[in-house]
Amino acid sequence: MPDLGKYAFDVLASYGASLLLLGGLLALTLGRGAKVRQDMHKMEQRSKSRG
Amino acid sequence: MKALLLRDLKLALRAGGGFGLGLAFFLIVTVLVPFSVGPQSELLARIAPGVLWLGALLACLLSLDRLLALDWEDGTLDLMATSPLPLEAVVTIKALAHWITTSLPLVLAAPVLGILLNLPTAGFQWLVVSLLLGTPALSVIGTFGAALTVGLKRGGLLLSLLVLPLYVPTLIFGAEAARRGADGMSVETPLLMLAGISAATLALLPFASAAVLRVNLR
Amino acid sequence: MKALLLRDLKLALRAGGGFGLGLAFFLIVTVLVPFSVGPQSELLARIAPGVLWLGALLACLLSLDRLLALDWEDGTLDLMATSPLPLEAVVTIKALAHWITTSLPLVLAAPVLGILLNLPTAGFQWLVVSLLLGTPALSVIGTFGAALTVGLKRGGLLLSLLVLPLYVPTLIFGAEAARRGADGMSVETPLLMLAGISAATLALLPFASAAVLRVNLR
Amino acid sequence: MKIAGLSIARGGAPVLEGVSFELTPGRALILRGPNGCGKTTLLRTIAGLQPPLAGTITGAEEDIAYAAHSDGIKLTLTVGENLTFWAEIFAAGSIEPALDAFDLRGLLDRPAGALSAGQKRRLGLARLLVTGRRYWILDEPTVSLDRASVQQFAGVVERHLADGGAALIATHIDLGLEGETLDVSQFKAKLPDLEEFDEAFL
Amino acid sequence: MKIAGLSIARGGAPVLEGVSFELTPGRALILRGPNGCGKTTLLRTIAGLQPPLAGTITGAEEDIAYAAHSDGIKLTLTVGENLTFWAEIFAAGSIEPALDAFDLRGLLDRPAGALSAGQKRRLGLARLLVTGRRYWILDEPTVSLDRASVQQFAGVVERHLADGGAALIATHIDLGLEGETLDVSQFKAKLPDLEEFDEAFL
Amino acid sequence: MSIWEYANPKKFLTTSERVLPVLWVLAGVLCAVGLIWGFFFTPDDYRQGASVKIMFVHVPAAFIAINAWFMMLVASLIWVIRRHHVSALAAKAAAPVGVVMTLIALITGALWGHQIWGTWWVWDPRLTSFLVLFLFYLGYIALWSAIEDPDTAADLTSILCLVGSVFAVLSRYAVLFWNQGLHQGASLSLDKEENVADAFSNPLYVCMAGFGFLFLVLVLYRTGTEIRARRIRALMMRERMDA
Ligand code: HEM
Ligand SMILES: Nc1ncnc2c1ncn2[C@@H]1O[C@H](COP(=O)(O)OP(=O)(O)OP(=O)(O)O)[C@@H](O)[C@H]1O
Ligand SMILES: Nc1ncnc2c1ncn2[C@@H]1O[C@H](COP(=O)(O)OP(=O)(O)OP(=O)(O)O)[C@@H](O)[C@H]1O
Ligand SMILES: [Mg+2]
Ligand SMILES: [Mg+2]
Repeated sequence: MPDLGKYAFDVLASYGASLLLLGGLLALTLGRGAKVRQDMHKMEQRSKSRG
Repeated sequence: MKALLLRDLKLALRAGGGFGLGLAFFLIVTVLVPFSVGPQSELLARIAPGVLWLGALLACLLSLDRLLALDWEDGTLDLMATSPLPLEAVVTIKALAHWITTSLPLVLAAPVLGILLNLPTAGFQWLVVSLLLGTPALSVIGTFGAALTVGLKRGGLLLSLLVLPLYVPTLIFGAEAARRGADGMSVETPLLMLAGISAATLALLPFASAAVLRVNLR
Repeated sequence: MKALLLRDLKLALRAGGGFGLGLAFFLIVTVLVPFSVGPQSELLARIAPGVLWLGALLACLLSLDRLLALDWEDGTLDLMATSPLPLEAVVTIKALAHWITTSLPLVLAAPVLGILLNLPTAGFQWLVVSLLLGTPALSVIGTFGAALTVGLKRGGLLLSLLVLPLYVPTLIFGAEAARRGADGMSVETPLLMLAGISAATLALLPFASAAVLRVNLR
Repeated sequence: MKIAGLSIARGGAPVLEGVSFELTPGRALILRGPNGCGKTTLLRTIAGLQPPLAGTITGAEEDIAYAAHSDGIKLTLTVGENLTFWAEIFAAGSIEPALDAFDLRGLLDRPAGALSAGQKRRLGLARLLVTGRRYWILDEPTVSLDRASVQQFAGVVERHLADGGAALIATHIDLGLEGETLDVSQFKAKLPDLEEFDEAFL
Repeated sequence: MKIAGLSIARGGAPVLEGVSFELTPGRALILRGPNGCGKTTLLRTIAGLQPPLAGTITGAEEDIAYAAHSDGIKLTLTVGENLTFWAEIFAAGSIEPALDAFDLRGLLDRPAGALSAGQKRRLGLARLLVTGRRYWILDEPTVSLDRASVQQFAGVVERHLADGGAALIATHIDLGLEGETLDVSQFKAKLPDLEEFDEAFL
Repeated sequence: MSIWEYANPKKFLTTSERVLPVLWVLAGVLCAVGLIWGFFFTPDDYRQGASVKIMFVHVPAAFIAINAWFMMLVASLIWVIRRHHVSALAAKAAAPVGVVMTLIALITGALWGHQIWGTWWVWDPRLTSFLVLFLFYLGYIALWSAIEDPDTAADLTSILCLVGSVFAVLSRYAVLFWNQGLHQGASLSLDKEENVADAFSNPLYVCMAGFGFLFLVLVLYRTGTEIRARRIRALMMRERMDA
């Protein structure tokens, strides 16, 4: 861990906030992606079985 | 009653963000202030508490427009008036839904926007407290205004005209509390008045709103 | 085209005062400012040009809501689209009617409200000139926003969100001109820019508005 | 329900006067009359949405369900959500019978905004069944319905009558319902004497 | 006017396909079909309000008058002002014939907001006469009209046909007009193949 | 073979499925390397001290935030001119990534300014332009979510994007005229590219590349999701048509 001196709060907060935001975006993206992928699969199965 | 509240919240969420839009308007008004009065931070800091209160009030006001109008247009209000639910309950729930979907987000956003206007550090906490105490009155008074203008085409502006003078006392005490807070002065009196206004309007205005609504439904 | 303009003016006059209400809102916002930022006249004088411009802009904005919405709801727009009048002409006329019924009264009222806010004497003339040059842009941009949101329930707030950032350049140059005028500085550049923006939007934006309207009518 | 000597006004001018009839459970009463004779005004008065000039409406307090041109449908809610909402407001049971009666099962999860004119109307009529009320006051209920749906609607009304309900229906078309017909135009308000003007300024 | 191989979609899904017919001056064509089969969508497409997926509409450019459920009536303007406005927009002659045809003279100075449902509709239909257009595209024009007014309307359409006009009318009731009937449900869109999905995502 | 073939949703899905894993890895590695290098292994600046480390998120985020809007502009143009659905959906998919990047730039910038200028926020032209950009993003996203019909939404948002871009540029000039600001003023040692020492510039380039790839994968992945959502919608329609 480098010595950040009096800038510790700001630097850590910047990195923290950025990673948090990016992580949130990533989680939302992947979560919705997986759900939609599954839903589409189910829908296609259903449509096929109905003919 | 729970059904009505839940439906209103659901509608707010679903109709393309009745939730976020009052907020967005608040944000934009706050952003436009420096563009219009100039970028000097010392000036901005001085007017910040007042501008934030005024912005919240306007955002609140703008969303009143369709508070009852949508239900009027599609006939829901007619049907509601012939339902077992008393109109007093209907307007109270409507005001509550408005507070949850519009005012509450404004209260939460106000400190962030305070940063943009260089609000003094001491002011943040009192800004939030004063908004929290004052916004219920804004919602209830607004519902009354909405009930008054519900049958009218182009009711939006008339609504503002009727409601804004009613908002004056709330605004005066609210902004005063926030300003004193920012200057490090005592905030007790304006906050007490604010709480009083909210309690009184909440207790009495729904009856007026229901009466007015009944007339408008004829 | 004349028929449409006359009808719109007639409607504005008759629908319970589309004429006076933008004005009333402007008045009330201006009056609320001292309540919210406090009554010191030196502070008010400093922010007066900006507040007046911002108030005019908000009053303008608030009346956009139903600029096209009423015609959409009762089917007039559908019928208009199948009429010999091109939609480009329709939106231009609509913007013109909005300017006459809303912006023009604001321009005329601004000096009176300037007195309330202790606007320096030198500022009055430039305030009026800047509003006169800038408000056509506000109306035309507003019509574009109204066309974008015409099909949407609760379009009002979305409209503000879309239109306000588009208003930023006009507001900056307008308020800057008024402020410089009040301070006795040269106002040439911002006024030129303002005129340029108005001319350009007037020439180009109606095509975008008509395109957007056509999509919304589908 | 008993209507006695009812006089009603619209926009300040008396429209009908001396309207008297009785609506007995198990019977339907069809209101007829040319455009503009005052059917809508009469129905709104009976539903309690506007006060009568004179006369009384007795025996149906809090037991009226009213349906007019506007159905009180939220376009962004689904068909199921719309119906459930009204069922909860009226604290009446389940929405299933209503769905079956108007053949709405297939549209259950569809936002009401994506319905055609006739489908929307069917949803509006289904609301009547979830109110659990006895007296139905209906203003031109079959607008935009196709023939099959009109049949279906008539069937629903007949079943409601058989269950002890009653219906008062203003319509221009023939519903194929048994029931008396009342021509509203016979009650047309006479112009009062010009000389004497009273509270109504007429 | 000639419609050839028209396919139309509503809300992203194809509704009708391969619609072909011809509308010749002097003839009326009645569209029928159950609720939700796509009549409204078809009429809007023909009126030029929405682009077709495929197919062509030829021979009626700028000669169509469209009337739907909403009449484009301003409630604060009087009957006369409403009609005059449309007459000026369409640069067509006087409003007198329209007033006579729909018996609106007595209502001339009444604000449209103070009309009953049927009177309002009559005003909406009167607009057709002041457009001076040849092809009338009408979506359920007789909603809320009483029998006498339906007769009156049928008479107006017949006179329009006799003058060389043409009318395309979607309706559920019997207008008593001569003219062919076209059942729209025969054009119901078939489902595309499931596997290959393209721009339409189907 | 033309590039437009990838405008077919199915083709797009199969192709992106193939390249995405590689891109994920690339984006992850570059970001990790750049940020770790920047955070742990760079010296302090002689004027700004350790606060200079904020640069490694701030600058790439600001860079992507602007370019995401450009990408949306281009995609919107393609939709308006050639009406390829994938293009419209890509613009829709990019917008939330754009806002998040804008937000990161704003937050890190504010934290940076807290140290350097002693205040969280000043109405400097560049910061102000960014705030305006943020508002444009919000409006764009709100419009997308407010409209039911996807094609209508695509048309309207595209036109908004075109008109908005013109006004964004105009705002930039207006803001510059209104207030010549502090951002990158002469008092800062870190100025234009030539002043940035190699010790800072190399990790910065890695971070920029990492954020760029991150943007690319996110947009590709999200576009795929949007395509599938459209397909679900279409299949639901199909069931209705059946019934
Ligand atoms: C809320 C605050 C801030 C915002 C929104 C912001 C925004 C931006 C933007 C938009 C860029 C340009 C990216 C590009 O053109 O490639 C940038 C670059 C930069 N910013 Fe900030 N900034 C903020 C605060 C600060 C502060 C406080 C500093 C501290 C000294 C700073 C230092 C820099 C530097 C060094 C660059 C790179 C310059 C270059 O590549 O040309 N920023 N920032
Ligand atoms: N807002 C109003 N102000 C004044 N008069 C009105 C108003 N609304 C309706 N009227 C008039 O009141 C009379 C009764 O109207 P009502 O709507 O009750 O008729 P109705 O029998 O329902 O006709 P329809 O069959 O056309 O629906 C009509 O002559 C109408 O012109
Ligand atoms: N906004 C919409 N989004 C999706 N689907 C819709 C929308 N509006 C209508 N539909 C569907 O499109 C189909 C055609 O509707 P349309 O309104 O053209 O029917 P119609 O023949 O006019 O019916 P009606 O006789 O009931 O008026 C219907 O199945 C309807 O459910
Ligand atoms: Mg009626
Ligand atoms: Mg239809």
